[in-house]
Amino acid sequence: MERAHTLIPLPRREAIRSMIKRGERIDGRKPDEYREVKIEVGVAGNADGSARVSLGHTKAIAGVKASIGPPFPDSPNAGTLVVHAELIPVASPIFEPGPPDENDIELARVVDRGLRSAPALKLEDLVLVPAKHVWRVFIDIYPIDHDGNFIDASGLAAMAALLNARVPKYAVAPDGTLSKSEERVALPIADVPVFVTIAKIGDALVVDPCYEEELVMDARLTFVLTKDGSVCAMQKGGRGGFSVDEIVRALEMAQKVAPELRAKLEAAARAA
Amino acid sequence: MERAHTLIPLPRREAIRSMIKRGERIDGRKPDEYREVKIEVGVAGNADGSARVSLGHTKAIAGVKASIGPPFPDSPNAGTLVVHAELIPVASPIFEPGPPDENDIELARVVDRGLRSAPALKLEDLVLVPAKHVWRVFIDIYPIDHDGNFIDASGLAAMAALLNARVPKYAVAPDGTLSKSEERVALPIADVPVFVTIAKIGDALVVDPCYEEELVMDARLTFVLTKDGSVCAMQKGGRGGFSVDEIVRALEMAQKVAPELRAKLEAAARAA
Amino acid sequence: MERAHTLIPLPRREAIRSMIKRGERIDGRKPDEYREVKIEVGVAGNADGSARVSLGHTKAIAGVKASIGPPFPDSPNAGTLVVHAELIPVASPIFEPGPPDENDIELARVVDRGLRSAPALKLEDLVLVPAKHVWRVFIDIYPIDHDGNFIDASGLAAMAALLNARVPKYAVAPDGTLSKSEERVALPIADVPVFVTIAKIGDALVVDPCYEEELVMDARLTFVLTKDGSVCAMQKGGRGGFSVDEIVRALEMAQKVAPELRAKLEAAARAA
Amino acid sequence: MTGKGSVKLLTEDGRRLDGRALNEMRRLRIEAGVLKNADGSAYVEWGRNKILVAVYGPRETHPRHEALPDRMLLRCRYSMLPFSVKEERKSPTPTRREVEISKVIREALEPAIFLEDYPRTSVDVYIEVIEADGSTRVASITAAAVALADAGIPMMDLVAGVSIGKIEGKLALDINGLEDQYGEGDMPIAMMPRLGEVTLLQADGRFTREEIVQALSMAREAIQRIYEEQRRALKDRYSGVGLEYGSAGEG
Amino acid sequence: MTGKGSVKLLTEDGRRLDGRALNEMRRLRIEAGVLKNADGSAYVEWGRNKILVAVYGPRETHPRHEALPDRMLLRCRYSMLPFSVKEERKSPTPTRREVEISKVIREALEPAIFLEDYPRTSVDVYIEVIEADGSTRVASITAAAVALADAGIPMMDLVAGVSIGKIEGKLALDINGLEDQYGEGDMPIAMMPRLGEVTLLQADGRFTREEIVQALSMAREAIQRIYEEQRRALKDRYSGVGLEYGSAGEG
Amino acid sequence: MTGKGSVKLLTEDGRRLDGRALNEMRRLRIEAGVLKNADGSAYVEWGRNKILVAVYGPRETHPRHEALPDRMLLRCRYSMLPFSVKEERKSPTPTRREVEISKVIREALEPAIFLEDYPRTSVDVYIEVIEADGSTRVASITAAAVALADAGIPMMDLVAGVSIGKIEGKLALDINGLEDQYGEGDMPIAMMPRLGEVTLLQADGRFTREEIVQALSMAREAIQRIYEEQRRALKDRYSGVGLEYGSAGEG
Repeated sequence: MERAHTLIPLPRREAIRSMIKRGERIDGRKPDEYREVKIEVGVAGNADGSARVSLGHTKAIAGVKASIGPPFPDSPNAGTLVVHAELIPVASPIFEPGPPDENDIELARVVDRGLRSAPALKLEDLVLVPAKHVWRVFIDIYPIDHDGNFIDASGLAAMAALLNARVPKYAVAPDGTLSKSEERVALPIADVPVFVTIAKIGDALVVDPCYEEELVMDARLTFVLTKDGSVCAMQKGGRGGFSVDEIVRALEMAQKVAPELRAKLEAAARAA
Repeated sequence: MERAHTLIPLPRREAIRSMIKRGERIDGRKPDEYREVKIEVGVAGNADGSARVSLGHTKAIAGVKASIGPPFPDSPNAGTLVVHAELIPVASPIFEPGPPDENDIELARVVDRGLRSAPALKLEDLVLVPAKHVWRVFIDIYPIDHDGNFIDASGLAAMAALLNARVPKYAVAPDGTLSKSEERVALPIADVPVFVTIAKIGDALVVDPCYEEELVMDARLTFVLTKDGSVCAMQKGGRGGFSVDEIVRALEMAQKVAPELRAKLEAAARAA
Repeated sequence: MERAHTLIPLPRREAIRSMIKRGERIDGRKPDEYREVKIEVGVAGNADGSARVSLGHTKAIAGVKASIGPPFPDSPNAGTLVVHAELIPVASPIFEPGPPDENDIELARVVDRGLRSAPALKLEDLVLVPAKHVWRVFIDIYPIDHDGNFIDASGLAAMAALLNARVPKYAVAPDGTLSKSEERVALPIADVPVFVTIAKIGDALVVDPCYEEELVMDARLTFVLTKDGSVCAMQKGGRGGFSVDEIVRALEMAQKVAPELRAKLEAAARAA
Repeated sequence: MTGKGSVKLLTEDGRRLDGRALNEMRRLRIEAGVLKNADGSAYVEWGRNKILVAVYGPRETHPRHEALPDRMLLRCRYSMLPFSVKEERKSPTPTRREVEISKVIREALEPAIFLEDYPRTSVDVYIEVIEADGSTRVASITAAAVALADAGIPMMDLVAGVSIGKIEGKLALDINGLEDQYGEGDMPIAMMPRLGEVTLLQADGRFTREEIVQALSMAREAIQRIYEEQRRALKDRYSGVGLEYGSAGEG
Repeated sequence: MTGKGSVKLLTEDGRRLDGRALNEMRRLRIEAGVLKNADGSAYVEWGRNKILVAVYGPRETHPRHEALPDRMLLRCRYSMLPFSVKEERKSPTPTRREVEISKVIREALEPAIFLEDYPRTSVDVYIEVIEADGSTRVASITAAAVALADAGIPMMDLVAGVSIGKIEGKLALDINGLEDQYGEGDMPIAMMPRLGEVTLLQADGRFTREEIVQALSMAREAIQRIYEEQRRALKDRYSGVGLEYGSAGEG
Repeated sequence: MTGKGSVKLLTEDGRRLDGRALNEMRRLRIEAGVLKNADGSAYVEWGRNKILVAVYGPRETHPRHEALPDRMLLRCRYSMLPFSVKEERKSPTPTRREVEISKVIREALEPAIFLEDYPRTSVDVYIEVIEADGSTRVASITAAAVALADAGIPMMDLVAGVSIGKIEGKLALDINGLEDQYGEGDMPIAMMPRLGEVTLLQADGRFTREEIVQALSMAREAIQRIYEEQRRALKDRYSGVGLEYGSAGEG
């Protein structure tokens, strides 16, 4: 991503930027128009929950695995959540194999912060025996095809996988021993945060940038929005900056599209 | 190994291949003739068992270290076996220092599969206290000089080191505590698998390829053979393939030399 | 450091070496003269002990963190000491970021040996409950500015940080449970070893080499000296050697400066 | 190892636990050209296995010193997504098993490729297992061959594979995860379907010579059928029937 | 996460536990040019935070293939010394948190630098946290901008930052470690002080739109004051008042 | 550390536990040219220590950027095989101890080599400890010097080493593993035997100045004898008496 700037021929770069100056986008969208969003759940049968999300040609898959283990020593009364993401080369020639780099790590941490801060999960309801047995929830996110705005796709896929997850129900005996039942139950969902990214290109703001728009953008700003319209996480990225006014306009754009994205998430989860 | 193909001058390559077409080999052997095999045990005094094996100029050393520890959680009633191999530069300029690469890993895993599948060790007899204290057996294999067919040398060295191993005898008290005696006992050997590799060069098959033969070979096929003549593991390697008929012929060649290799192993173990 | 030899222009190199031949040094010091030493403690408030040491322009910072944990299985009746050093690029363009290389490791191990061998700490007095709860003392050493002789600066900083350290006092109940008090106590100091390095340049020996002297030196020899004048560790470095006579002369130079260095350490610790 | 033999894998009427006969394959469906960014791609659903393959190349080799003067460099990476396994989450760090499988897959594909046609270039094959249920390495080879063809890499034949297992003393075609875990043996086999050349052969568990001969024969027959499905996927792709991965459910 | 809200962070008269008003900053002191070997450097003490920054460059890029044809390569490494944290010793291996912060710091500084002025070169910014007490990333940016200016890197503006927290439902300027741990939210903000451009913006915890607007406004005002201290440090440096790090105590 | 002094290392008649006098060396046997593929090699048995050394070079330096314009690059890797130690299996990953020892061995050998004779080339010395019983670093140096000579590397002298220990207050020549573990000090010393130059010197445990002088003198005397064995090994090699490693038992 570091060298994205240099990957696009200058004439193409100028063409995209001057279209956007006129309020047009290369794929025909309006500045505040999100691409078509598709969400499917249950796509990976060995996961406890899974989802595949498309934003136009961008596709992400996320899977949840939950297991019982000890809590972190400093949080004896809470389950744990770990988010991991890896930009694998399957999805694009710009991704290289190897251990997680700063892009993988930023992506996972932004998704993690959004889910944790909303919060998506009631971690305190994931305790079976305090200080001893808690649910440990892992979410792994992978791109399938990359055409820009992978943060939003990842956030949606992670949330959809959480909504889709079903884990065995455990009974706790008075002496603290666990017994697993056949029944599977949903995870304790507290909120359904959605991720919305706005790109700044010249003086314009566009929602849900595609890959070529990312190549020419000055900066991006991601909002994670909770059901009540609050912002539970933000992340600015890229080599440019935003004026305070642009931040407020970007937030308004994000708040406009968030309810529809959330509705799609909830519909996909119900449909399963 | 990846670039082995390009390491040999073309005329030499052609010479070797055309000799083999005529049923001759560069070191004067017949196609189905194994090199001279020498096996010595007890060559590394701090190991619980050790062996050095020569196949012609190819030399390998293997050492066994056994210690008591917990079993794997999914196998409470079995000891553990770990095989590790590292193609160190001592043995050849083609080996580079550094963490294990795919060649090291394939080698270790093929030896591991052969020993485990035979099985060489009765892992269930390595349990002192179920789910708590079992023998953990490590085999480490290193090349000393490399002149081809390091898989067979490794397999023989590993098996010889297992046969040579003596570990302290432990008494288990009714409450599960262990007490170590001065007496040392052999490991519970179930079978004595031997590793035999056949190289395909053009339309010919040769057993126990030397290094130059490996450089010109199309593919290799390793058989691990148990006492009763069964095959307990196979591994095809290299950039070529085998016809079904060639596989059967190769197996017959392997079965022909296996008993003698096993006899050498057993003689070396007895001689110690 | 490996290529230090080649980093200095030949005329400069020759100038420095011929000055030294005449008994002069580039910074005006005499061969047996140490640079001005400054020691400040308590410079990192979240550490349990800390110190910053200057030898002329060379600056090092060291911090101690102590926590309670299990002892090493083979030393149930001793606390633990871990020394870590990292030559970070903040201090010099010759240091590169990345995992510890041989220079970092040698440095940490020489400091560790000196402290352990003196011994600086009575490790057996760091036991709260044998085999169960002991103090684990970590010392981390970082360069701030590098102008040669970083070994001595590190050793002094590490020792000053140990002298500066205060850890919570714990009471041990008869049943082995620990209770932490508000009171903080010093670590059990047994000796105050000091590190003195002598460089050999041509036929001359100089104490406390600066960076340019390190670039032209043939070899270095570090002595760690205890209060009673004994040597508790030595380390020769560099691509040259010492005659036996030079070793004895170097030791005498080191023994001459050691008491003053120790006095500075003790004064700094008292002043805090 | 554990549990080998501790689960009965055949019912009294000789059927396997999923209802199949011993020589019956699981349902197989391949799609070619399912990814937008890759030069070639394929998606396979084989029983419960779901595997996605992307191919890039032939392209300039990076890092350059790995380029081969006389032929194309083929690189393969087989990896299991952390949630693809039945057991607890797999660490995303490549395991030794994945490293070995990547190597044998590469060596199973190389015999089919005209490597000499594009010296100094490289082709990268990335294999991601989304859901695993036994025999994933042969399923990966089968899909990778389709993805290579989809990328236009010159090949003398496709490569297709199947695993022969041994359960309760009998050979069984196309073993699934349960049969792999509790069965007595596993012999993954890959061949060039038209040329009949075996390009991958591994085994663990005990097999007699006769069983090996029989296993190779069972595999050869099955591989002809797998090959038909590979060809159908490529034909559909070229006739524009191909679907993006995920554009329609998993059917 | 744990303990969020479990500690009362405001006294009954509306003061914070360290005695500050909600819109009051901690004591801030910056020194420029404190290191001998680096091309530029700065040291900041901000409350109990102590942070040292070294800058090298513009210089030839190593490894060479990372050089950019059309602009300077900026690299940042933010790291916490193992003894800089209140909790148990931090491992010296970079954590995921440090990797992310290094990236956002770089992207906070880049907008202020004329990157096109020195194509193919690189500038390295090394940030070492010696003592940490909340808001270290914005303190690091503030010091790094001074160190870049000290190194003579051409910049269109400095960059300065501050963190706005949310404690007991109210916005609080420049939160410290305790407030970060037990408060309801943290919003680190960096700006180019003269141009008013926001170059770093992150948040966790819930904020309404109105709160975000108010936080940006609080930050903007504070950043003007921080900018004054940055300029003072640079002025002192050029007038020779600058001190070596550690040549005088910590004041 | 633990146990220092907890085991009596001298019998009542002043003998060591293995029967040696304080100034008595263990049996030493060196063979040169024991490997077929290496450019030079040596095998040493010294007491129970068994160490194999291979030397490659002078050869082109890889990676190229490590080449030195004015001299040969010497690289050393000392490693202990996992089963070479008395204690539990050692992990094959290089330990910090092995990294440091590799460095001091390199710096012990460099003074003896005419490094300027082959600029831009490299020589690699690989040392594998098969069985360890104390003083392995000096045994490694002793064998490595022979292997370098066997490879034809131009040298001004050989290098040989021995460890002086301190047990029950007395200096002891050539300490073994037990004496290292339970003794009061260890001083490994390497010298160029003809030139008398000390090229490795380390110590832990307390030594007075007089003890250091005495230790150096004991070492010097022993090193002359070790040097004789080195020369014998090289002479035998050139006269064709040399044996492959393992071609005859360990005697």
